[in-house]
Amino acid sequence: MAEHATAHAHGETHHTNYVKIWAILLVLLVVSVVGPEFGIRTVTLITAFGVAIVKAWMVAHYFMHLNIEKKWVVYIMVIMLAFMLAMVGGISPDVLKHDGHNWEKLWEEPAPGAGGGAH
Amino acid sequence: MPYWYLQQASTFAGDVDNLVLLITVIVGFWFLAAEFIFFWLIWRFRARDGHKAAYVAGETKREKRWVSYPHYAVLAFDILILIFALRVWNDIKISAPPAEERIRVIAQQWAWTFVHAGPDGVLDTADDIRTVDDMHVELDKTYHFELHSRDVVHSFSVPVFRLKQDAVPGRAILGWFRPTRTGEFDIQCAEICGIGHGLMPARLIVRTPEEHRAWMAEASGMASATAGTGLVARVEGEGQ
Amino acid sequence: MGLPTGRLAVWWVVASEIVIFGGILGSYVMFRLSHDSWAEQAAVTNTLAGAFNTFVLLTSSLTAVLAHQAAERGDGPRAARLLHFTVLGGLTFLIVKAFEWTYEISHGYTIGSNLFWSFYYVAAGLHGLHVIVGMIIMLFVARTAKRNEELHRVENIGIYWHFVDLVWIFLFPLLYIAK
Amino acid sequence: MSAHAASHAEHGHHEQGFVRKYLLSTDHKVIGLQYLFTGMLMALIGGFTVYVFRMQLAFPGEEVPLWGRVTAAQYNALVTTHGSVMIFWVAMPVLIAAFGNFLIPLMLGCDDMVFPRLNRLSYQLFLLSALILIASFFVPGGPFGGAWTAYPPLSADPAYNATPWGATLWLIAVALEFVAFLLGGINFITTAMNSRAPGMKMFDVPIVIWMIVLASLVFMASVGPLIAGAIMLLFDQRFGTGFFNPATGGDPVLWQHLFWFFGHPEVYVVLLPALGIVAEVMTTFSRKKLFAYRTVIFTAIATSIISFFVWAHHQFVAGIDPRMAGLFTVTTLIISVPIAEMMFIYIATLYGGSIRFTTPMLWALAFIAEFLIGGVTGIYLGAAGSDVYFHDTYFVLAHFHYTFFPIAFIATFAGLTYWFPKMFGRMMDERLGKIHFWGTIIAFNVIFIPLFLTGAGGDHRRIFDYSLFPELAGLQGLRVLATIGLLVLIAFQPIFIYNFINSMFRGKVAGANPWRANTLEWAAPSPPPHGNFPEMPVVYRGPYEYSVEGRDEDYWPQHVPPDDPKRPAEQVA
Repeated sequence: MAEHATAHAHGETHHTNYVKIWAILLVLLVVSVVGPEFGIRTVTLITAFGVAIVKAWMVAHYFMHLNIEKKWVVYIMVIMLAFMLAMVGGISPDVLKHDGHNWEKLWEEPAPGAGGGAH
Repeated sequence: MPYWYLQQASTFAGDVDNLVLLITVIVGFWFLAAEFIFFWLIWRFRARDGHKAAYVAGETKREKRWVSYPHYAVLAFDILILIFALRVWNDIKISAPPAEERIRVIAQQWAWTFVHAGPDGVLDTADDIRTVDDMHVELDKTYHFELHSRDVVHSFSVPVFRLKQDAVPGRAILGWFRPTRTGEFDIQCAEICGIGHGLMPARLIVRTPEEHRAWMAEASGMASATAGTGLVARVEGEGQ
Repeated sequence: MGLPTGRLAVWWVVASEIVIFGGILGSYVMFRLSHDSWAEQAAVTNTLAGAFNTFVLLTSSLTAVLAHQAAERGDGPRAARLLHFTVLGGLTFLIVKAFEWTYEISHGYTIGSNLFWSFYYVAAGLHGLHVIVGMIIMLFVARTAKRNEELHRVENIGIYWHFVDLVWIFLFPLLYIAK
Repeated sequence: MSAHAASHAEHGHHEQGFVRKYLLSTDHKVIGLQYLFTGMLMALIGGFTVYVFRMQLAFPGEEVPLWGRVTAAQYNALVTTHGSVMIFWVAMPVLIAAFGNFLIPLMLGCDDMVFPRLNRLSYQLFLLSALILIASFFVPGGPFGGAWTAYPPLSADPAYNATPWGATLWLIAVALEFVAFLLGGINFITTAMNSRAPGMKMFDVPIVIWMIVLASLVFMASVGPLIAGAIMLLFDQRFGTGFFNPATGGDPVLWQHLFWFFGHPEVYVVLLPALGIVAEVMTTFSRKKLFAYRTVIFTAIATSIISFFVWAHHQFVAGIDPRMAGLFTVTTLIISVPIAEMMFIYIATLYGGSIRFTTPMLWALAFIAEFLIGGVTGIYLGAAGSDVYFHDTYFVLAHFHYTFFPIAFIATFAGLTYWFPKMFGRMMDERLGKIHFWGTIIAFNVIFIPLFLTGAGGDHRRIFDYSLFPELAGLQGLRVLATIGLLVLIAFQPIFIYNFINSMFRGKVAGANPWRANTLEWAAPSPPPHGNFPEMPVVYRGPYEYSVEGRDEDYWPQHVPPDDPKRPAEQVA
């Protein structure tokens, strides 16, 4: 019983089958690699990024034990992410867009340096 | 107030100054009220023999009134300031009246190049007049300016116009102004741009239409003579 | 607040790492969406190597969580063994990365070739740095765990390792898949 | 709490040498003092730079005593160094790290930080960053001169800034400093969450601790993107990337956003601890309970959150989309609401008090009076319409000095004079303290009120010689006045230094609780020994129970059991 002292404060033992989670993650990995092969933009986005979010959620939920962690820890992480989203939201009208109200970017897309221009 | 020191030489200079005045009146009142109460409390409740301080937690609604009502007032006055500030901002930066002439401003370390439309009033034609460090505009004419930077971030600031806009490399930024006063005024760079940041003054010369035409005639003659000199030629190559 | 001090601190480390990676990945995404031509550059990256590395990291996360499970049961030596597996996973990840980078650099795709490659090397490099740091700490944790001491550290380093894994889960589609 | 017992056993039984005791110590008090003295030394550098460039502005082209003629490149470097040093190496270490390290364990009633060695590492990284910054003065090309905001491409390319090494060292120093404070912040937050004395609930924690912890949280959540940005800028400088270079498809405006996403919350990172210090001092010397304790905390939290959504007001005219500027005007004016409420609360705290004008109290009151000026002038700059004119003029400069000077100096002096007896076991001299106070405060206003006027008159910032601008010649008198104010301000500082050092060794011996204050640090002996408390305190009430009705004493320390209301604090310690 000594190990319970170092276990979670709520003392709850969890019976998550980690190998099963891992197997699901591998299946998702295959999906995210195969999906873009069809060359359809929507499918690529969903399989690449949708699946990445699911994978990330599973790792956070089961491996990092956010499922049994104190709720406020989850909130802190979500708040940090929300700040980042707000930041990107505030920046993107300037950085993401090529032109806006009363301004435009002048650069041309640099010629793709296939083979690299560094030599 | 800015107009104590500086003339108003553009259509929106007065709006900016009025906004400054409005803010001064509103926050000035609240500032003086707060400082007055603050110093009065300090004087009134200084330590005296035989007086013990009161125990006020400030947790009841009745007590909190003393801070919550003023802060509602702050909110209300914020909204008032906001309305005027956004209107002025909109006039200067968002909605511009149609252009009568365009002018190109190119900043570089550490000089300004101004490309004037010349006698035909159209930019990017053969009779464009390029000048370094002085900008010539006509009274009561709406200009749209196109701001470029060739190296680092500069800022095109004309205090008498109450106008300021950073010049960012890789971007063309548009703005407008309409001079309302003739004379010679100063233009500064308002964003640190390297060693010569303080050595980057330019002159703004606002003339009546007749005088402006006379200047153009003179400058067009000179333009061919100066076209080959270093700086102008360099800007020429990159201006577009 | 009911959390053991060590774990609490690791969560704060994770929180501050979220914003660091958020800054660089957010910048990347904004640039990526405004530079269509990067798709051609991204096509050069080796998706299979990236996928293999994802597999390696996911597996190392599994061993890390199993190590935590073992530590909770009080089985220090088993936890240490599993942590060593995790370190091995990190090592494999770095070796694969080294081969990828060698290939790409030798074909002229260097950090200065193009902004895509700048992001590719800086973001993956920053992540790799976290992998290395995680591995070093994990070796220390494994050493004490082996003696059945400080077993709570196994969970703490695990949380950090999963976070590193999480970052890679996003880096993989961002740098390899989206073409 | 087993870690506490262990550290007691580890440190209790042997005498340590000077190096072990003062340079490599893991004791939070020693680390706090290390931060304090490092910050004070850096303040001398920051003060010297401002002396040189203000002299140049008042008497352009003349020899400045102790420096010589100021060149344009030197001027830029001096301005940059002044800004970066005062914010990153003075305000941050003194307000957060020095007071945080010294006060958090003492005020929470525990024996040390939860991670003492992490704490020491944090200081060592900070010291390293300061040394790197100082080293940048001696490299070829000289120190970085692109302003503390370091906008690229100026900061990214030696061809533009002419300081190939200075720019890189500056960047590395700043990034290292951020990492040091991230580590320190994690330590602060964890300690405050897990190591409070028995009985101390969330709302029994003194305001200053709340504020330092909140500041650490704000710092942690805002600095990440800038660390990422600093890495990107470093690669731009040295490894040929072009993240911020438009020629390769990068964007200089991105840096401005990343910088100010941190840069604005940073203002609150230093403001909140200053407000906390002022709250402690004001309640003690007006013998009053803090007005609406919980509301203070809620307004501080609200301010912290809103501070993440206002950053682009530094960039209204920087080439961002003008419609976004409108949005940021709204958020900026909204942030004035919680801050104004907090100011009202502080003022209301005085009501019904019994105010003692000790030196720390004078500083605390001056903080409110001066900070109000800084607060209201911010409205001119937050309102986009008037910021078009005021942006990057001396008006901005005067505004933020009216916030930062009260934060970094007035509040710090309040805190230093207040906790000096706890730090060194002796009292500071009151008479010298008051002379120093009046000299500093009056001189401070003489410096910056003229600068509001020159700003409104069209003086732009960071221009090393105004003689090229004939329109601005009429403002020279005000510039000279400001410089005279600065010289007076500097002339008064040796009084403080003398008072500080002299009192350290020869001051009147202070008891455990010379100010008759309530919070737990006064329960420990002055100065507290390693481990802080002879017997760990237990908390029975909130921190501001002054002048409770029906008690003889006008204070009621947090650790005094309720059944023995007449027992003064000294006997406990």
